[in-house]
Amino acid sequence: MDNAIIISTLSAAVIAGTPILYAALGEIICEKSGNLNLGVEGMMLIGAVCGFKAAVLSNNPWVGFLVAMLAGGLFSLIHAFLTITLKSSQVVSGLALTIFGTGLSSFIGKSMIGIPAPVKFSKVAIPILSKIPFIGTILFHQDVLVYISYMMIVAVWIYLYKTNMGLKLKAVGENPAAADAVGIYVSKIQYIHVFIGGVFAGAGGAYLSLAYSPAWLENMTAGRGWIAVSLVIFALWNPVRALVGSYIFGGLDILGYRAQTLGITVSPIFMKMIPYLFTMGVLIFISAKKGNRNIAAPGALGVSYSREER
Amino acid sequence: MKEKRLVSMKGIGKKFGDKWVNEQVEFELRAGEIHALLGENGAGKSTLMNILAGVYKQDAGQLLLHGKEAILTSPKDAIQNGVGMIHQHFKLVENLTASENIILGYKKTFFLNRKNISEEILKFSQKYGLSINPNDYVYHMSVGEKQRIEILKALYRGADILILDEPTAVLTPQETKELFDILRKMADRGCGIVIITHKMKEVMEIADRITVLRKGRKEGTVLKREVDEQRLTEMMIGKYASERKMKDRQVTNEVGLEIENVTIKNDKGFVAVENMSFDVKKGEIVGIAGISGNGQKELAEAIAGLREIEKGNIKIDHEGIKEKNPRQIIDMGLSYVPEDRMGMGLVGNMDITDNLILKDYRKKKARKGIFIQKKKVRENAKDVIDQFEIKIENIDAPIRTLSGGNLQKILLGREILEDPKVLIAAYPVRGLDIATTEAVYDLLLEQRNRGCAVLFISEDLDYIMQLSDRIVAIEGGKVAGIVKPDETTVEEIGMMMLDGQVG
Amino acid sequence: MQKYLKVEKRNMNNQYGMFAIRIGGIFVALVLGAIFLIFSGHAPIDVYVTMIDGAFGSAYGVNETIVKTIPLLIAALGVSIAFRMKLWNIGAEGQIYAGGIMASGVALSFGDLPSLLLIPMMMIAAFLGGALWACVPGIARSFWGTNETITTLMMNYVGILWVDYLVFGPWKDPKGYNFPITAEFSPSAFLPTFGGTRVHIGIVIAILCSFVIYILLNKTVWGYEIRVAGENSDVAKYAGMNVTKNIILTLMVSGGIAGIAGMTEVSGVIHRLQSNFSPGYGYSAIIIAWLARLNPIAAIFVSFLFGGLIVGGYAVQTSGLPASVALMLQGLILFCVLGAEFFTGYRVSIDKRFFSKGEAKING
Amino acid sequence: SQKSTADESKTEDEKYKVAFIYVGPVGDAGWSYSHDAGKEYLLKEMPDVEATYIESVPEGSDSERVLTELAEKGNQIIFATSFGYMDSVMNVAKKYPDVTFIHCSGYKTDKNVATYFGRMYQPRYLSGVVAAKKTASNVIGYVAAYPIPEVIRGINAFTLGAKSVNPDAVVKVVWTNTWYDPAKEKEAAKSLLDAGADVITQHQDTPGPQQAAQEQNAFSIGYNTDMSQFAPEAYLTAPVWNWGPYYVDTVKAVRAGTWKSAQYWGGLKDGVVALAPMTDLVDEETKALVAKEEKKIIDTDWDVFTGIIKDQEGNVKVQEGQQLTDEELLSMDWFVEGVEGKIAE
Ligand SMILES: Nc1ncnc2c1ncn2[C@@H]1O[C@H](COP(=O)(O)OP(=O)(O)OP(=O)(O)O)[C@@H](O)[C@H]1O
Ligand SMILES: Nc1ncnc2c1ncn2[C@@H]1O[C@H](COP(=O)(O)OP(=O)(O)OP(=O)(O)O)[C@@H](O)[C@H]1O
Ligand SMILES: [Mg+2]
Ligand SMILES: [Mg+2]
Repeated sequence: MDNAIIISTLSAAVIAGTPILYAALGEIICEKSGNLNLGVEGMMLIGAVCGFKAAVLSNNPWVGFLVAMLAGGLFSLIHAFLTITLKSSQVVSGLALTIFGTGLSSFIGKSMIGIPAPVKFSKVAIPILSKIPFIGTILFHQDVLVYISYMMIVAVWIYLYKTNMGLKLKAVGENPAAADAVGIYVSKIQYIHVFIGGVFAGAGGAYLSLAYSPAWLENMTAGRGWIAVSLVIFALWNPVRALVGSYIFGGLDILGYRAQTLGITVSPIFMKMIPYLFTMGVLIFISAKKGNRNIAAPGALGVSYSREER
Repeated sequence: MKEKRLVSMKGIGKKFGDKWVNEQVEFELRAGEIHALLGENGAGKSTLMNILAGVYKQDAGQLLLHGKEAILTSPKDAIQNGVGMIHQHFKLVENLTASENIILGYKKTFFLNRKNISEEILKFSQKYGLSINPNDYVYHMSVGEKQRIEILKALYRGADILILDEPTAVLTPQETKELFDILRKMADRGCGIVIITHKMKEVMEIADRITVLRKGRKEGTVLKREVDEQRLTEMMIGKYASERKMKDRQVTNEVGLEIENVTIKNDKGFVAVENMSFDVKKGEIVGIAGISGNGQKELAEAIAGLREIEKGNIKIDHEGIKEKNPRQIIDMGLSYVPEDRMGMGLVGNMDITDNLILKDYRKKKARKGIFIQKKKVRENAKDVIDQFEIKIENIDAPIRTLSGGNLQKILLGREILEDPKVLIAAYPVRGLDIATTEAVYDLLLEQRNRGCAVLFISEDLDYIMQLSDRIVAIEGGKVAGIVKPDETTVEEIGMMMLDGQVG
Repeated sequence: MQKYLKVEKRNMNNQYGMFAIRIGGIFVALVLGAIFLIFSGHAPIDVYVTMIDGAFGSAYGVNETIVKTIPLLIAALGVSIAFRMKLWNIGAEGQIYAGGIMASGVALSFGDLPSLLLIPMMMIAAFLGGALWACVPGIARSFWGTNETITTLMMNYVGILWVDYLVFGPWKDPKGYNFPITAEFSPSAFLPTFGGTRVHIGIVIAILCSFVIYILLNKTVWGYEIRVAGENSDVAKYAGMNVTKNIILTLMVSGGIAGIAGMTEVSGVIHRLQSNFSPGYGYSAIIIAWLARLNPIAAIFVSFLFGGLIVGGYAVQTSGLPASVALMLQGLILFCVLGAEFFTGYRVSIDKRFFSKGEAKING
Repeated sequence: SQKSTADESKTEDEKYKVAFIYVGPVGDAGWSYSHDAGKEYLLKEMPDVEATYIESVPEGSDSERVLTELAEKGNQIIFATSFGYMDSVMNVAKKYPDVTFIHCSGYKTDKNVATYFGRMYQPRYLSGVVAAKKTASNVIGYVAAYPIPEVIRGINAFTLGAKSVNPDAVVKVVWTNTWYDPAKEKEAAKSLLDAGADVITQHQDTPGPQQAAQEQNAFSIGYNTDMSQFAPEAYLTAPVWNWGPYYVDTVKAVRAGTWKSAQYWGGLKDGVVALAPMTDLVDEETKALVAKEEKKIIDTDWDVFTGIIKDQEGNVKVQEGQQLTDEELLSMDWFVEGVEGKIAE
């Protein structure tokens, strides 16, 4: 492979990784509060369709993007209400959210089939950075939403590790009873972060319908929500690792096509298996050598908290 | 100052399900006093204090804080009214540092400046004479340290009403003494302090006033100087007389349990028990005296086969257990009452029958082919309930609804019914009231008298002195000395526990 | 708002009360659904009548609902076993595919054998296939503590892709014009059906499995062990149970049973192996297992109702409703049934303290 | 449009009832969408026909029930629009001898079961001509879905078309193993563009490859439906389905009692398939050339797979002047010379 092909492959990996990166960041935030939301796929679809519709109506991609985030967030509140207030099983509620989201998104999107996006996010090179050899084209010759995702990584990292809210969030996810005892409103924190999780998932969906392949098609996420869920564990709840992971996943996704053009014949079926096998392999590898408490899952992940219970 | 009323609770009632666990309770706390709250297990002490701390909402009655009526809807409300509660099961986030736990939810700035915070917390802790390392993670800490963090947490939030639920249950005598000094200092500064405990001696040592609860109702409030232990006990449970069956002892020379040059590592991979040797004869109680965290847990778990023996060997009835798995060791005649009742010994979500067959479910008496004989074991369970006077309303209900004392009886009952050759009892009376404590000790003595080798792990030196035939003091995972109770003093053992020096 | 409410745990022993609450949940779902339907220009009563009629209104509808119930129930049983041990096997879908592959392999290779021999062989093979699929996450979990939720999920995709590989490649029907399906099995590999319906003997197997598993979980030594280990693995180790072995074994049994669902589907309904032959039974099974509270007997009824929900979902399309609306109705009903569970476990009342007369109140 | 159930039974025979079942959602903008467009055409042409459709019916156990339900509801003709419904159609048709079943893309027939399909390879061939005239790099990218005969046939026809006007052109194939993942299909197209292709065509339902071509200033040929709006600066044309006329004819024939079971495979001549209007990006010379080729296919015996045709290894697969039979076409599993890529297993 010559340099140009490597660069274009890696550049494509960044794009392919961006929707799952958004969704995974959201899921990290959500899971940090102790809430496991398996409805990412549904939230992404809602984001994709609402974002697209808003962009069509307003003729402005930014409006689309913002509406997508809001829609994803509002949609996630169903899960929040069921699991936080009504203490339902998070796994089941998340699955139901995906079912409902798939239906709702195609219902909303009925009128927009076959319509191209009137506006979309296109590539803009960042003046100086894009001139850096190799890295420049890969990272800084992308669309605005990719740049926003970089900023989000930094923002989420700071939020989680350097702010008071991040500390509260960690406490709620690790030990809600302890957080409650110092006067933190556990359910409020959980609601907020499930909402933020939805906002990010919505953004991931909008990336698909407004930037990646600007159009609305039913079920257009095609399983990326699930990839995002596994990416969270792969990243061990760390936003920076999520960045690396999502580009690896994105890269694996497209590597098969690149290999085919070079005449390397690997069955595309097996190429499709690779990301899944790879995730499993990495998970097993990590768990085999874990031990550091700071990389373990949030202590109360998946368990509903209720004050008067032990 | 002394007369200022910080808390008055009037006609407080609270029910769980259909059961009233607090009824018509009046309680008052003044500034500057240390107020002990007494009562049997399940008398409603924790519940009452949880209402004061905003954890539970009362179903009847009124609460006045600093003279004004307060409706607490969450712990946050309570904190804002100056109430701080230190729960028996600490409410700390294990993978946050000390200072993070202390400022958690209280600091209002957006960013978290860890350096400033830990400096601030260090100063703050020094002001109250509570020594901590602000940057230590909680999971690294000893119980005593964790408790200090809890107290600092309350103080940091400006609490002048401090509630401690059984704070001494897990402390060593030295730690207890330190705690009491701190509490007294704080009372002198004008705080009101409520302390729940089952230890009469401590009540007499620290309390100014004492309120006794009985079956959810208030039995009375008295001044300490007007009562004695006997009177308090009577208030709690009615007439009570203790007579220990020290007789019938049949110490043989036959060895039941041998620990031979044993080295064991803890969860983090460090050596927790080093080259330890001693034995327990049949018909003998050997007490292990040591500050918690000095290898007791690891030793007990190694005997039960739950932890690898790095070096040396352990023998039950002369047979080594090194290559054996827990099941084989159980079959060799070992019974083990672990420290963590619900975490290791019992399953909270299962009923009493299922809990009682935990050790022998695969033996003949509990099964038929591949099936468990539920009917038969259920009948057995009823016998056990009668025999050990377990108070249980519904035999098919999950046992997590039971009180600590009853849980301990189930656990001990199960282990004893096996007629073990060796019995390990780790902190068997932690958190139990006097009557239940006595009952548990009687059961241990009974086992000894039957010819069982009993290894008794405790921090309560008084009880160790009373019960044991020999005492092994340990420190830093090593034997600091082996003594007979009538040839030593509590102080001497305390010294050995502290610096590992013999005699 | 929540401030003025009091939420307390209750131990509801009243069976009728529990039932009423759940029915109430479904009722709320229908009302919400009706509002939505009216807004989208459909007549709610018609839609509901069509839905219920399609699923339960005729002998044919009931038969078809039963056909649907079979894979759902078997997979839900499999999942329940793992869930009892708190092993989050969400890989039933992949295990169904693995079971389908193995069963098809046997059917295609030994098509000459008589039914009485062939069908049990297919069933064993399917069990082994599902067990194999679950044993990979099982080994990882028990030896390295790898979280099985994600590994089982990943195995789903791998299983689905393996079927693709086989039907596009080595198992392609030589007479099928190169289309991605295997040859039709020989009739001796078909599960017998009842009368002229599509209901096959799988329903008997499924119900039998329910009872066997109920007994296995609740009455046997092994069931006891996995319940204890599920509650607390430290207790299990303390009691001398081999938790490592049990994790692998339980996941394998769980996967094996889900694998049988794959077998009944290929052998009872489709009669050959083809791409995507399970439309997500494995995921529905998780929901069913949960709603049945991991009780194998309750799972029979929940699967039947869930099957009806799916069958009814297609039926409403004939009255002009798009598939998306049917999907949304399913989602709504699930949400409400889930939400209703809360009221079986908790009592909500108004916090009277705020409404009784008193002096100046301070709070917060 | 809903009548109450009681009403329905009375007015049943007033309208002629026809039903469709789709494998995907109508909103896939592709295969199912094209059939739905045919349904709409039918409704417009024959106002006294009432058409029901059921979408997203998986090819497993559900299809048989849905078909039965539709037969039970009094539909006279049922169009089953996916290959995987074949067994179900055969089973249900046996139970409802009075209902006519028309199955798309299958190969089994019965007294009341016919199959239908379109010779999509014909417009594919024409689009190959367009592509080969447009390419400067002589590399044309083909984003292929699954290695099934329909797709392989399309690739071969496209290549033959391209070679007929530009012997130097090669057609690079990348398999996606998706029908429906716009992002992935776009990626596959991008990899072809990066490998030197300057014209892209596709066999999936999404506009992803079109968008990729537009972004990299290349040209594109769509599929299924007119995709011009997704890539106005790249889009040249698309081989498209046009089921409407066939549906009208079939319904009329069945209704008139003149219908007979058959394996219908219509081509350009019948209008079932077509090349969508070429955009201004296609020059006049090419347009004329395409018109000529189209005429040749329609008016003469010549068809796309008329020899001499060699496979990738250079072996002669079709002798000079001979043609592949329909059976051979339906089970095609080899690539013609000029295709770069392998049929993956
Ligand atoms: N959250 C709860 N739900 C239901 N019942 C409870 C709950 N908490 C306590 N109880 C019951 O209320 C009664 C009083 O419990 P409480 O904790 O107040 O007792 P206590 O005096 O603190 O006992 P101990 O000395 O064992 O700590 C007990 O019977 C207990 O089973
Ligand atoms: N959710 C619950 N339902 C029923 N009973 C409960 C519940 N939570 C706690 N209890 C019971 O209430 C009693 C007191 O509980 P609490 O949380 O105050 O712990 P505690 O005082 O440390 O208990 P103990 O020392 O008795 O073990 C215990 O006996 C416990 O069994
Ligand atoms: Mg208590
Ligand atoms: Mg207690």
